[in-house]
Amino acid sequence: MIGESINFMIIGMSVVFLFLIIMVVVLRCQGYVINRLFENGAVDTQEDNNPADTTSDLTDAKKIAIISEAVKQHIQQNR
Amino acid sequence: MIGESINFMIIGMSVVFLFLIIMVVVLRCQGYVINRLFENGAVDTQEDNNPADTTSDLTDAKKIAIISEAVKQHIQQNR
Amino acid sequence: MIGESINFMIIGMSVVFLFLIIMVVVLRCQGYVINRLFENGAVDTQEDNNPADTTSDLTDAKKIAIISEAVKQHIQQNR
Amino acid sequence: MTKYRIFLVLSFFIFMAAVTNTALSANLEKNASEKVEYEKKTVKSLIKSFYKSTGVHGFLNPDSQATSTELNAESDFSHSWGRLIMIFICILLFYLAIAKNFEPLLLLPIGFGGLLSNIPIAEIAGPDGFLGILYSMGVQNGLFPILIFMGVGALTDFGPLIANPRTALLGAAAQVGIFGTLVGAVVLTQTTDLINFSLQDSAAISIIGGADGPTALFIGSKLAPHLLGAIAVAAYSYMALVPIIQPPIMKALTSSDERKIKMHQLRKVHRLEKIFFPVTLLILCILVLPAATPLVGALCFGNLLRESGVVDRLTDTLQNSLINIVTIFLGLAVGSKLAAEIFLVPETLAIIVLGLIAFSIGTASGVLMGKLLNRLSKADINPLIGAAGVSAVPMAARVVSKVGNDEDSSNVLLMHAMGPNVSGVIGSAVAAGILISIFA
Amino acid sequence: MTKYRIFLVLSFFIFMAAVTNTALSANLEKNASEKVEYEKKTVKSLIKSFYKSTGVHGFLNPDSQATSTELNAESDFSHSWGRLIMIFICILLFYLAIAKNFEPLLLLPIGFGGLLSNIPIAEIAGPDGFLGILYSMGVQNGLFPILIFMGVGALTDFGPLIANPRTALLGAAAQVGIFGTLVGAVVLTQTTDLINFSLQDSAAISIIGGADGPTALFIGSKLAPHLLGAIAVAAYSYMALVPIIQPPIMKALTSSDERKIKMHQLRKVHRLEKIFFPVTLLILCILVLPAATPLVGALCFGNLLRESGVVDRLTDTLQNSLINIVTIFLGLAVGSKLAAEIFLVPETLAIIVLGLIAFSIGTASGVLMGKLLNRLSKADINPLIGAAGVSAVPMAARVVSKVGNDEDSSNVLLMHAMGPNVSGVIGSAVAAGILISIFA
Amino acid sequence: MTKYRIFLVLSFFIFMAAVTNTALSANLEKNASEKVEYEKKTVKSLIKSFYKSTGVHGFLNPDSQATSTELNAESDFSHSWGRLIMIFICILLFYLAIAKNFEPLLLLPIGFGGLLSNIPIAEIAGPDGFLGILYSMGVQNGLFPILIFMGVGALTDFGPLIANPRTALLGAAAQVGIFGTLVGAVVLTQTTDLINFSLQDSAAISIIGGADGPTALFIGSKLAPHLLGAIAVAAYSYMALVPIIQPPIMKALTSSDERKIKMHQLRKVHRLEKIFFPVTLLILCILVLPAATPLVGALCFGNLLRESGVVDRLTDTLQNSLINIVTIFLGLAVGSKLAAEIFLVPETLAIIVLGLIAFSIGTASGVLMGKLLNRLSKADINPLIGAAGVSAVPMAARVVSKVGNDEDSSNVLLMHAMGPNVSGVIGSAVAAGILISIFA
Ligand code: NA
Ligand code: NA
Ligand code: NA
Repeated sequence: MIGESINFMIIGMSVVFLFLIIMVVVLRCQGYVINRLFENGAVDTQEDNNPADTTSDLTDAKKIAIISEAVKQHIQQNR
Repeated sequence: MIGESINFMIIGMSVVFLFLIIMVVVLRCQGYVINRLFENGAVDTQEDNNPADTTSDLTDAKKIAIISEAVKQHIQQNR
Repeated sequence: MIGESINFMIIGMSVVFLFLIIMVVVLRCQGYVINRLFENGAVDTQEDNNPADTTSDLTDAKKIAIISEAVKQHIQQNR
Repeated sequence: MTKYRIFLVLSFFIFMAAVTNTALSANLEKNASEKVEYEKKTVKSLIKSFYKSTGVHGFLNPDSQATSTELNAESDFSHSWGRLIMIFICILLFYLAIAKNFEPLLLLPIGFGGLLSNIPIAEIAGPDGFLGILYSMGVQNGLFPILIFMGVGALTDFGPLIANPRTALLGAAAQVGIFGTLVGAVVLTQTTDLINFSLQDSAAISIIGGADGPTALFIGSKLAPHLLGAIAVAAYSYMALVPIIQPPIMKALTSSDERKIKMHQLRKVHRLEKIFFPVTLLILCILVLPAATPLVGALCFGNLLRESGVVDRLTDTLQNSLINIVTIFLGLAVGSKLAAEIFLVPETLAIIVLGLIAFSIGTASGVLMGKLLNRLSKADINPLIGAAGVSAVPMAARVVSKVGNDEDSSNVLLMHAMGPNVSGVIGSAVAAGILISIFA
Repeated sequence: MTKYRIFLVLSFFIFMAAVTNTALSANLEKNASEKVEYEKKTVKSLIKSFYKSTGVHGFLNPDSQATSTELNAESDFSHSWGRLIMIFICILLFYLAIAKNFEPLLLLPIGFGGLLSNIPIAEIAGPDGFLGILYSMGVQNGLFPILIFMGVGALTDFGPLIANPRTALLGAAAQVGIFGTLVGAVVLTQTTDLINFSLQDSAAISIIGGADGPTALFIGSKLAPHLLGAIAVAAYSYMALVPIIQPPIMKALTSSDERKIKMHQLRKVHRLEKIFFPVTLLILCILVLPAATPLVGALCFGNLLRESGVVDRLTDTLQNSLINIVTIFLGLAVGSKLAAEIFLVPETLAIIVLGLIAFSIGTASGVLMGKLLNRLSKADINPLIGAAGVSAVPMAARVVSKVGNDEDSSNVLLMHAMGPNVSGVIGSAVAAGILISIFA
Repeated sequence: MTKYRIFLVLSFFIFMAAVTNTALSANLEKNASEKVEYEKKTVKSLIKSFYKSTGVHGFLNPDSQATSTELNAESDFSHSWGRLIMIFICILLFYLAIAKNFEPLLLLPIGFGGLLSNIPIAEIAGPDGFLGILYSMGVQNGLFPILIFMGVGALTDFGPLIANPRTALLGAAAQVGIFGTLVGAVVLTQTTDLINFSLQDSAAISIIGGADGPTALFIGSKLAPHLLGAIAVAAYSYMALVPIIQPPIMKALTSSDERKIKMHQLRKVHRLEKIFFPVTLLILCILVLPAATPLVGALCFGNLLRESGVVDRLTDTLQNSLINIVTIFLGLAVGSKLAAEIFLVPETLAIIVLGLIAFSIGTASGVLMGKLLNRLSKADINPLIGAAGVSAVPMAARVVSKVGNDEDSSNVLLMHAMGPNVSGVIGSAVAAGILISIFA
């Protein structure tokens, strides 16, 4: 059974490496293609990846922001 | 079966209209009575429909109130 | 059955008092020991009982984001 | 003006037409309640079957839905007038919750659940209806009250109790309300023919005296699920009525001088004391009364997360999204026990009366124990704070503060009343454990 | 450049190697699908069994997973090419949701659920997979759509409808889309050999014309769960396509002058009117059509919590954490009905076509009723707002506003269109109740 | 001073009295464990039955609760001393979580669940207790870990991996920890008499080497639910201990020059690359290893919602209320597997040892692969970042950053370590899929 478990280890690590190597290759191709086709969209990590949810409808649960904004405007108009 | 489905359509639309017509009538009566009895409570749509939850206890989720308050004070201080 | 229910009352109230008396005693001992051993940690009620969750891991949701942001700024400032 | 009169007349006409037709059609085809068949039908026959599916017909012909075993006058009543009465009661609950601010967080969902469970035909409180699904999801097995208790633990600061532990005795004394009511329910059963509570029923009713919602629901669902609706409504109603029930009792049992007693400021509490508290409490409960550990454990869990200070995101979830979601589900599911055939029974009236007695006894015991403690103890103790021992957090403590202020507006009792108030929660949970270990 | 070409070649090579080996191993050991045994094995045999557990093998050898009862060409197709087609369709849904903003809140989870349910071997949509668990937790029993409806109630302001109740008739007229499509589905079944919808199926399909997601899911899961995937995708897709489907119909049926009609400002609505509205609506529904009360009741519950103003923390939970959690679960679970063997059938195409017809009929009826009302009523009514009667809140109302602005940029129709818009939701729920009371 | 001594003496007295009486009463009425009868009873007999329901009695007389089949010395031990030991261990977990900040988000709930599950009589971890209900709700069927994985996906930025994909190989290498431990567990079983792990058990234990909580819980609940408690505690403890376990290994395997290597700044990543990433990853997983798709799919779902940018309210829910609620439920439910009779077995010690070995091997393999990559690749690669390949996000990446700074304080490795770190999560999920496809 020890021998068998070593076999499991060999096949397991092979699959893990196979999987991640394929992933590396695919990611590189994908990055190459995307950056060729859409040149101006490159972003820094963690920037611009959450464009405001402008149109989705049920949502916009950002009442707080909206209300405080509204209050501000209301006060400004009444000056 | 087609004839039957047309029957379903007739009865279905009749009920939908019956329901909504009754609703219209009831809403009108209700509006009339309420506005007669409690004259000073009329509010604009989307205004004052969330009077602050002044007494309920477990809560304190009064972010909106708090923020609008904060904004107000901020503006007043900066005058 | 009425007599029995009175018995339930006697035993019930005895246990409730027993429990809470023991609790009082233990709390006093505990308070005495803790305040002897760690003198400087006394806090007012409702103050300082929620020290910011500075280090826990899966949490603060956006740690990754925050960290990468911090690193970015750090690098930019040090250029 | 005339325009609106026309509407009134019109609406009256439409309603009457519907009712008359329905009654007619119901009489004509009383025995046609079998599943609608899809053979060729005329519009007329379709209209007739539609009438039989209206609520108007449902209220007027309760027998068409009754199963063969309950075909009798009583179920007829509860399915027609009974349902209408319950719908009226539920709307009354809305009024009390919204206009009078009676524990709206629970009475609104409970009332709405009650309204939905009294709708004929729809069977929303049945096993396949959504109220039934919510009920079996978390009320039947006691999960929802436990989760609420976790939230309560996360919301409660036990600091005032730790600073002045002796006030826990006030919380203990107030539990006389529970056991006294147990005796009362047994006496009522023995002395009247109409009311017949088993010992389990009596125990479940007596827990109303604990003045603690989740505890009452937990015990009710374990010992007497058929009384759960009445118990829940009574418990939450009286918790809402605390500002009306308690002050006269408090004033009757104390002199003006006693009510003016000022108490020393609470000592500062070490952060470690707060962290140790839930663990100590749970260990004590394990040693003395394991049957109370589900409730006490949930309370301690929430409180440990709160005081640990290292898992704020979990504490926040317990205090907000989780407790809110569970409150909605719990309220609706408990409301399903307001169905007329369960609620409109003489037992309900008895429960309402016994619940009021329970609250009154609890308040009185707490105040009397406060007077006793004041005499025995060196430090001054205002006996009013004993009234907070019934739980009903934080309403009862506020009432104490207000009654104290009425006598001497410079007297600040709120924090002092929080000690007995939170120990009342513990005391009720312990009492609940005793009832479970005897009767479950 | 060359570097990347190398990568491309390399990746192609690796893929081809995997595919070829898999195919070989599959042919060699086609009949070895029994559970892997743990006797001593060579690495080679392990590799072979591993290949048989790859998705490549799964797609190429669909028969190895088919149960004996469905071993035929059709299931073979749906398990190999069918799955690939479905995965492609799901990715198309991602594209539409993300790039075109087609109802992303539901189409992203539905699409992802569909992708997961078409994975060979993993059985994620099976009874033990997590999609299957979510499905039985809340879709099968109708709980999730009900919870969504509570959230919708908590998010909806019925003020515009209360201010101008007659616009409810526009919401009624638009329901012709539902019943017309029911007729259409029956006609299609009778006149073609390929399509065979039962009356239940037809009713479930016709509800797409209600343009209301949770209603469609509720009815679909009750009357025709096997069509749920197609119904959900059609309903949400067409709701997303409202800005494209409606304007031509609206313009074809109205003159330029009609589109320029300006409407009076809405009257102010009393706070009590808003509080009474959900209760009144529910009582009406109880009297006329109890079968619709689960849906209407959930809507009214959410709205009563909202308008009561005393349980803001519960309202906030309904509007946010609860509706979001349920949306995620519901979307994924509904997506499990996009499995190829269920979705890639001729009926799906018929559903897509019938759904489009339903939307168009509904829009047209609403606009025509708008023209009728405008003639009958003293006050001016812009017939465009009839198009908002299909529901699709608030998209349809925005479309009305935009079409109105195109004609006269000073014309503000949005609030006027909200009346028919929300009454369309009520109308659809009533229609759903009728379908349930006839067919369930 | 004297006052407190009195308290100490008093409390000692009360405790001893309780214990003595309990022991006496237990001896007197050892065979009276049948259901309490409601015939007339004296207060004395009631007190006796109460004593038998105390925890003190429960600990001292474990046999009274044991079912007939397990009436032997072993269960006696685990029900008396065993439970006390476990309660002590759980309190130790609280200490580590609160004072030492050891993964408190999971170790606090797990520890509390463990405490509750070791309470005599209450049966909180039994099928009707709330821990048992939570366990069957989401741990037994694997739902909770899947939901956590969705949250992890929504919280993870795969940008650093996309910017420098080759670092994924480091995440692959670190999985040697998993499979090496599998061999180790088999060796231990073959060479010792005390330890007897089945292959399924061994596989479940080896996943600790994946250093990823939800993956370990998912595999543990599928392959070896009886070991789940030990596996969970070991996995989360070692993840918390990463700052202590890893640095010595990292320093032993690298030279000072290697640790000083500076890496190029990461390239900018296109928004579309981030959106495509989860879809690409899932398709790859479908083609190569469908058995891993439940875990990988959940991760990709969360990440797709995050990167799509059009469903922020759902992303926010996944990142906050949903993941928090599930974390609480999951922790408590997993804690129910810390019951003494399950946990206090020799296997647990073996799991603790094997888990440590797994972490060490994984770290070493990652670092060695880092050295290899550094030699093969044109661009400089600091081998330290290989240690982050074990997962334990983001702790392992921080440790890398710290060790790098110790050598050269101007070296910023954090973002570079995030690549192997997140690919370690993927690698572990793939390894988990392999284990499932072989052993489930
Ligand atoms: Na109490
Ligand atoms: Na509609
Ligand atoms: Na890993």
